[in-house]
Amino acid sequence: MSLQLAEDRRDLIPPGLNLAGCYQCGKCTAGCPVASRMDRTPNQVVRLLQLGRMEKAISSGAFWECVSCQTCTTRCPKSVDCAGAMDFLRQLSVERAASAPSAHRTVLFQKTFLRNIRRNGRLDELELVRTFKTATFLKDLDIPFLFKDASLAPRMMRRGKLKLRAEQARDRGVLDRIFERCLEAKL
Amino acid sequence: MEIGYYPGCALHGSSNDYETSVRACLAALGVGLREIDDWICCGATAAHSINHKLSIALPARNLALAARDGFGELLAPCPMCSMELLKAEQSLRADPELRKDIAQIVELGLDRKTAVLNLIQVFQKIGLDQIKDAVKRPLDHITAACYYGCLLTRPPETLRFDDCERPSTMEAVLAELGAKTVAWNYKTECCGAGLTMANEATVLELSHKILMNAASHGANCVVVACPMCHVNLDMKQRDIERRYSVRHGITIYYLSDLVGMALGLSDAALGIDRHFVYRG
Amino acid sequence: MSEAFEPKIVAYVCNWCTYLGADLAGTNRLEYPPNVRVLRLPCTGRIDFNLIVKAFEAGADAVLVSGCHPADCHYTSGNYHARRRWIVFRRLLETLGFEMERIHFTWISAAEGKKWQQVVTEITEKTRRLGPYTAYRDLCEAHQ
Amino acid sequence: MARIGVFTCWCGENIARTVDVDQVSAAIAKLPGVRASVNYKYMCSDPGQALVREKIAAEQLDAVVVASCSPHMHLRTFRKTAEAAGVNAYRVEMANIREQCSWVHHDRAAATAKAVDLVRIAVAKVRWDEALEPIRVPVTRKALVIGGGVAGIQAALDIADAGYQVALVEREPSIGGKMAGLSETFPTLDCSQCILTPRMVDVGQHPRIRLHSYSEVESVSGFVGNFTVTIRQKARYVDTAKCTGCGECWNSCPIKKIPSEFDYRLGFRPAIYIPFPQAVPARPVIDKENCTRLKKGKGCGFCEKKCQAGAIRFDDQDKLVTEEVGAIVVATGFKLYSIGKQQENESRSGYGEYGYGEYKDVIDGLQFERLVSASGPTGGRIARPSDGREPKNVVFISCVGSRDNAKGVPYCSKICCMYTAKHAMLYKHKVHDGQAHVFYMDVRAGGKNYEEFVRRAIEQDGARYYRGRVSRIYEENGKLIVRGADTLAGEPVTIEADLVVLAAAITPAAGVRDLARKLNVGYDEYGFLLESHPKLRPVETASAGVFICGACQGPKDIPESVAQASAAASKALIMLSRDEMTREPEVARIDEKNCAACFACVRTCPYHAIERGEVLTPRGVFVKHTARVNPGLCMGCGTCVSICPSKSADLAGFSEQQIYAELEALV
Repeated sequence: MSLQLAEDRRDLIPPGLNLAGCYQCGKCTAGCPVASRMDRTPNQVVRLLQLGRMEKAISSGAFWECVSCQTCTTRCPKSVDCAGAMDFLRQLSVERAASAPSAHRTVLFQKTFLRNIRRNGRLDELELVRTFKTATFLKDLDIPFLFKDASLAPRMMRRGKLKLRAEQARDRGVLDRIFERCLEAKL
Repeated sequence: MEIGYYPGCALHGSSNDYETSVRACLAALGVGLREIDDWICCGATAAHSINHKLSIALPARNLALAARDGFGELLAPCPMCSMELLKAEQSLRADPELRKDIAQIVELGLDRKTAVLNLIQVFQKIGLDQIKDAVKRPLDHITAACYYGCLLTRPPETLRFDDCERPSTMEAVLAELGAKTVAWNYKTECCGAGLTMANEATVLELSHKILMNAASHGANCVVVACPMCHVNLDMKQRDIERRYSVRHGITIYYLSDLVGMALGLSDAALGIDRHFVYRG
Repeated sequence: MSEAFEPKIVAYVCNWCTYLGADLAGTNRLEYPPNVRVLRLPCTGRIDFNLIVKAFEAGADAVLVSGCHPADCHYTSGNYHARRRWIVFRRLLETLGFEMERIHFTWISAAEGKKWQQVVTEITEKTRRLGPYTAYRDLCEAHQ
Repeated sequence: MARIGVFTCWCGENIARTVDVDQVSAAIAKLPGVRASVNYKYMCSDPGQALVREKIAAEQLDAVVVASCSPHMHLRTFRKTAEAAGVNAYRVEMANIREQCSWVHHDRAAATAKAVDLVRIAVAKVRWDEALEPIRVPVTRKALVIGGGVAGIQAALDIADAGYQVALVEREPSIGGKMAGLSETFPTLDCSQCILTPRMVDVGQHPRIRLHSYSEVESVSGFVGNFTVTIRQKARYVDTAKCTGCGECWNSCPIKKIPSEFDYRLGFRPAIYIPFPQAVPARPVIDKENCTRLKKGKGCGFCEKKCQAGAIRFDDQDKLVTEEVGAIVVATGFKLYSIGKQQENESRSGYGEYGYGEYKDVIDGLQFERLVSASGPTGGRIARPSDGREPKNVVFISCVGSRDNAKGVPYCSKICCMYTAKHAMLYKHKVHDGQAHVFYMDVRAGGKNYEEFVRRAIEQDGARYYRGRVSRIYEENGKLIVRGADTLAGEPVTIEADLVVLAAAITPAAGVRDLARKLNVGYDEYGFLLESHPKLRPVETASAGVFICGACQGPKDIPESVAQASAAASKALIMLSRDEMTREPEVARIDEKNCAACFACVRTCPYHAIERGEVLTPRGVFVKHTARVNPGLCMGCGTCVSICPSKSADLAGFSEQQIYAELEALV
């Protein structure tokens, strides 16, 4: 790491996250249920953002591990929106198509989910499983993962929890327009 | 009494047992639910993971639909939905510019306010005394661990409900039903939420800890008010058991299940028989 | 408006903040137009409606009132009283037909020599553009 | 007609470079009443001042204008010069032609014209300057000290040792404050009680200190040098004059299980009690909330029966006594931020996630002091409150409530880093096989031998320091699960602890805002009392004659509190050492004949210096009500002048007339 400040993109950070307030006490990390699964702890992620080091920050898989439980934001003594910072990084990394390899499944899932509701207005779970599994398989050829949870389907079906034809919103045109207006890049 | 109702995708999908339960239980208490016409998904974790504007626009569209349908109050039994709705409402109120922008995006006016309620708040609205009076079968066999998870109370500035560190509103409902509750330590810890499919390992680990703690504090069941918590603790319980080589076998009830049971409704009427962990 | 017009500006300043701020501007040799005449008062709490009117009567083209920042008053709350009174004055002066852009309120602390320079420069330039306050004399006659 | 002399200074080149001083002198010489108008190279130098004196004598001047630098620089100098030559000091004005003219303008003609204007304004003003005499106020040569902690004790002893009377008011039954409950003190580890109790005894026995224990300040009136303080002596139900402090009463009291305030509820006391054995005065009080006899009006009375001296007084009542004092020292100290859910202040929410108040073994720093103290409820054995077992893993958490904008206070409480290191050390000294864990954010150990002390706790006593905050504490199988972070290692840390000690933030003592209002002293948003200048007047307040010291002004450790107490005492002594005080006479006055008695000024005066008075005929017949300025209190801000609807108030030295004259001089 060189010390030049070439990469300083603090301008990208929404001020509402209040990241300047962070004094690195680590309470976010202390309360995070998945901190031990992260390659960087939440406070380290916030630190990189404070310095505007976006490249380095989005190269981490940490924010894709985040379960959005809001514990960090809730307990932060400086009212830094740490969970919001994780969202921000997820959005930025999708926008730049630069997510960490370890996170590809989660990224794929969220994208698939959104495409699903763009098409249907409401989540079609069977379609979600199908498209997500297929897309994952095409990416990593992981056969066990492809068939994992397959046994759940008949059990769900038996309990009436899985509909072959999910319901859809009627006005799907407006959905498409909402997505069109919000998203700058294609999913 | 009739109130507006936003089921959200889960309650019309794999968590339809929750909808059965909520509807049956509230009907028994004389509360009718009127569904927002043509509602859409709130965007859930996916929207706020991918696009900030979308994460406001999707719930905002639903708020606008609710206002259009004339709902002053809206029950969203899924805490993820209700948090997204509240968060959007909060952002829209705080920023008139944003409100104008989003109103254009969702093609509906956003000037009317709608109060978003979770299931517990609806019970509070009915009145705990009222519920107590309606109890036909006191639940003296139940010793429950009330599990709040994340989004019922967090972030507190948005939710403004209960004490986010030491919540007690579910216990208060159960007390009226004659059920016992345990003091335990994982009430507000996360179960892994919507990462069930994308990041199963995390979900199994977190959910396992929750089940362990509930059992070790003497609970014979866990009570939730969230479809995702139910999926992770109930549907995935067998996977948890396999992964950690343990036997939990602990029933996961929705809060409305227990209220309905105490009111004398059958397991089938409440959809309890459709849980994965179910001993009839 | 003639090129030669040099506005007269009366500045009522408090002894403990703005006066020292103006002194600091001097110590730091911060140049500004010579049109301002400072009248030193203990506190902006002393400044009332009359003093502002009298300044115009005496031929001022603009009046500046400057004291300590909120919560910094040497006398604990004088500037706060001044501010509250100013809200009432303002209405009154407006009703009477005063040109409000000739009356300036500001806070300048003992450390803000630079701000003094800026404020005085801006007011002088602005008043120069506005021209002499001849309308005031008409106003006096109208009210007599 | 005034005889005015105008003295224009060149200030070497400083003024003369841009201002044509000869032209100024010449222009001013023409003004009516100006008898002399001269200039000189350095007016503030000895020859310059001699010139002023000469001209005063030669021209029989009765007013002086010096056109030179800022009045903040030399007004005092020239007032003295003029006074020495027989001109009243308050008939001296300055025209600031340096800072506000020659230094900020370059155009010589414009600068000269402005200088002439400025001098003309000063001449107009001086013409209306009245001859004033400094206000003399007699001084009551006695001090009141409020608060009997270490700061109050120090201030009281200093003032009394200097030969003046002191009244010391303490709210609790005994003096000693927080320090009396501490175990050992950093960085020397000397025993707190061993160093404090002799000082307490000195107070109790000092011939010039009158101790009002179990008393509170009810009201304060008067002004600097002349305060009248009413003190409420709370009913003690014990005649302190008769009582010998033998202890028969408290030993015989059947109600024994009342949580002790002194032990922060870790120990017990009876209903009649002294807070701790070395209490000063060694006289008990009866806690009327818990005494059977006082609650029911009959029965029990064991203490009364046992008391040989006949000192028990069940019919005792609160008494009001007054003290006349010249100066007041406030030393009301601190209390800890309340960690639990219940908060007095709505902007704080407490630490629900730490379980303080819910788990017995989560305690605060002052409670831990009692646990390690040899005189504490466990006799100095470290035992956890829940089961009395010796804890083998103790977690200390600093910054609980401090530096926490969300739940507590944003400031640093300053002493916690040091006492936490001390706690870790004392724990290790008593539990050799135990492990102390400390969660910290920064170690702030700026003080003599402080950093070395902290390093000793880490390096010699093996305290394990983790840089990070704790997110949650919960009890599981008799252990406290502490979930913290080690931000240096970059990982979460979980410790199974037997005892958790929270270093809670320092906040001002309860009720300090009320007291501050009585004393007319300012306080910040947290209730810490405001000094009149943070650097140069650190123990003075906006209220003349009232001084502050110790933690009531901000978080402080013992050495600082003691140093500041001595500073406050010396400021009080400066006042007390004089028979009378002089004050600047540029104060407000009311034209009583004209006053409409609306009392708008009374309500507005920030110093409560205006009171309601009556105008009487020489024979004492009531004529009318009027507002009246107390020149002892007035600070001369002039707010009353601008608020007065009947134009009856005016300010000497800045009169309405003078300002109008200055304005007229502009044209």
